[in-house]
Amino acid sequence: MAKIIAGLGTSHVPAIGVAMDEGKTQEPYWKSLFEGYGPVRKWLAEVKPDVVILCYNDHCAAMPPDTIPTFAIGVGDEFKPADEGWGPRPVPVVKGDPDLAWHLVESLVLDGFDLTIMHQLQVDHGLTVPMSITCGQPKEGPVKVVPIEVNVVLYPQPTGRRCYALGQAIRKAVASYDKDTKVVIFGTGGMSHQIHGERSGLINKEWDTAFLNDLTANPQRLVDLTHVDYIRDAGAEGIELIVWLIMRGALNDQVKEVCRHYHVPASNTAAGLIVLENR
Amino acid sequence: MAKIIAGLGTSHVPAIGVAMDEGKTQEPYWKSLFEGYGPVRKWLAEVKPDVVILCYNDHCAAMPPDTIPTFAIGVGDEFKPADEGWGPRPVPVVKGDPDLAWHLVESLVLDGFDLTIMHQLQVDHGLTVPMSITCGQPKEGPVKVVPIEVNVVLYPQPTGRRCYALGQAIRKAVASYDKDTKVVIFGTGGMSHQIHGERSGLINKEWDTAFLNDLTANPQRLVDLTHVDYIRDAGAEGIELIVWLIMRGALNDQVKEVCRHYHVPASNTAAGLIVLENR
Amino acid sequence: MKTIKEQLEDIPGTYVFTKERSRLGLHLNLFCTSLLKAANREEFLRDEPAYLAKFPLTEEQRRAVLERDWIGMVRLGANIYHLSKLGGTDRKTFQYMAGCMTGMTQEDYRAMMLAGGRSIEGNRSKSEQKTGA
Amino acid sequence: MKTIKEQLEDIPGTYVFTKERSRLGLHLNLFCTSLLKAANREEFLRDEPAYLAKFPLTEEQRRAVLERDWIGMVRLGANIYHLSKLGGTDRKTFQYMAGCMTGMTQEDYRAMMLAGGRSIEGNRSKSEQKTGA
Ligand SMILES: [Fe+3]
Ligand SMILES: [Fe+3]
Repeated sequence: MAKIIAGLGTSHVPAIGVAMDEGKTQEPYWKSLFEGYGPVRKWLAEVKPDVVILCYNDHCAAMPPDTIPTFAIGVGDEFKPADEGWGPRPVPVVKGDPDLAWHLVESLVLDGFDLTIMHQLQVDHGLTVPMSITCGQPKEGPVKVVPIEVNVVLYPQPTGRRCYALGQAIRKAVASYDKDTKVVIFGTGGMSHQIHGERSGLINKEWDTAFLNDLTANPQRLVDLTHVDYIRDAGAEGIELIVWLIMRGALNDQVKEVCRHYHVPASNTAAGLIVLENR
Repeated sequence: MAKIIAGLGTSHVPAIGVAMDEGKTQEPYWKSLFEGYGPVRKWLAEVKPDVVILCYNDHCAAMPPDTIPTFAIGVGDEFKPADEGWGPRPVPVVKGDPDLAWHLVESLVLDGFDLTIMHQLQVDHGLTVPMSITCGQPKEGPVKVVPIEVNVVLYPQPTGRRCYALGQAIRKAVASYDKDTKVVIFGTGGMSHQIHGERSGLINKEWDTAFLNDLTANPQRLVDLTHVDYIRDAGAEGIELIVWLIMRGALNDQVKEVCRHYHVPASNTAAGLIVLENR
Repeated sequence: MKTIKEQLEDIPGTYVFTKERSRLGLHLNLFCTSLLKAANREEFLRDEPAYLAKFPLTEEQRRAVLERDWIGMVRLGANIYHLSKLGGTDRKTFQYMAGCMTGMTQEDYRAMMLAGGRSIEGNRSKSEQKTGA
Repeated sequence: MKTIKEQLEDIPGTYVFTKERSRLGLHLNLFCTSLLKAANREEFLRDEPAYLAKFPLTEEQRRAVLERDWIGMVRLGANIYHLSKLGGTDRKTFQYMAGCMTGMTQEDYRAMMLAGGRSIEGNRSKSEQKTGA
């Protein structure tokens, strides 16, 4: 029997990937950010999941041009890092888990989620940076990944409520998968940031802190947030945080916070990380 | 205020398009099929809708390869006929209605339908043949069209129940569109047919007749049909009929059958057509 | 109770395009998709083996394409709508391809369709066929 | 009650990527998408006007690209994630592009971020800014 044992929320700032790829993690600008990632790497190495269901958003890099799925799922054997305009990241090819991915497709579509199925998919920093944050710089993909891609770029994004419901359906789907499989689910993006317009550089630490707190204790408040709430208070690009609600929906109602990290700035962004274990 | 006034269900057999394009509609093989299309052309010319919301399925022709949306919507200004392997059909470019299409996107996504938005989309026989059947051979696209594309090719297709629910959400969305717009909705595909495997050529007239009857009077029976029901009884490719349920869901509970036509064979297929007006 | 998959596989003469077939036939279907472009159709027809060499097909799949073994391609994961691009390249119709798959002659298949098509009776279930019901 | 659109447009210094901007910027964004390929990046950098001529941009959009008028491109329908492909082609970071859009110097923008970023206070609503609240 398969089981989701924990969820992880993290920012996926491209500059964090660049800092790792260029060996700058010990420079003063980056040092304290990366120090905060120590505990989660240790935790993940101990938990040793068989698969990560990695919910993220593509940044107009790897999806077919002109085509914007609300929710897409990668069912391939592997996912190559995308060239986002400055060459692909020097990270290993991401290993897929087609068996679990197709099981999710069947369960979720029959449950009324209108997924877009991607036989082949390249993955941008939205997926590769969380892998680097949590696994460091291994030579080979350290764990199988099922990518679930979410439109957060073009309004209307899915609502937070819909993302949470998708998470709940993923919980049910994994519970009906008959292979003995330990799953951790990631929700990535955010936290508060805005990287376009005269308001660029917006950071809202108070709002982020409340989001992290309520993710454990009061997710219903977050489920009720509107698109306007995110964009106004967490920055236009902070709306990526809806993706974390898929992760939260896939966990039990009762969860325990295992670790947390929050740092400003990573480039233009407040970088946050949280690990929640089912109880 | 916009309003859906009627729905139309029709087969979209490619050979019907070829017969029109090659001027064969008066040949013995085709004559009685095309005679049956007279009343619907007259009806549509009288009704004169401003827009057709045309629900159909692409046949692995125009969607990006490897990418299979459950539901996609075309928001472009126009849609060119696709080359399906034997050159594009000699039919006019299909005019879009981006204003209504984007209104549908916003309303449907906020309502929990996980659409894939297509800025540019070519359209295959699934869309162009119903236009030819209902409008003949005009020089220019005779009416604006919003295409809604449905995966019926790869299992798992959306359930009939989900298609019906999408139709209901389209009804609500159109009702909240503030431009004075007369809408007819098409559901296309089917009727019973199978075009692969040793069972090719399957036709189930009794089943088709019951489907047409219940579409007016007892759609709930149809909503409850499973994938296996369609594939077993209406043929593997007869599962296209789920698309008609989007059309039916977009109409009032009470509808009046305006006309009907049923003919075997059109190539491998039972060709059906029905027009339902809201009452 | 039978699973959905078991129910689908119980339908005779039918190869539902499931995840298993979709995975098996991915590159075969992508080859077909490439024929959506006229230039590729011409290139393929000029030298079929050379064109096919660009796609990571199995030896069996390659043979089935070259021989236009339509039912063979379906069994190897091709979907009929993808195959229609190969059919189109050959200027063959859906009715031609379907007829080939049944093992009937084109004339007999066409005549069957004109007479109302293949009956559903006896064609719902493999078990139904075995017992001759 | 304000519509969602009115609420989004009330946020100062923010150009939410709505259907209006998405339609306005479609070809500008498709130009950016073309830069995902290294060969296209090289071709663009060799002769920018010639490369841009392939895309049906407005004169204003063309000017904004050539001048790297980042905020201008956003006002003309570009999305920041599409723009990042043009930024990448120039070997510029997100922080560089964002800094340019604020009208601050790169040093001042970086210093603001190191000091905790731009405050939300006074930045929620255009009306809030007008009254100096
Ligand atoms: Fe992001
Ligand atoms: Fe069809």
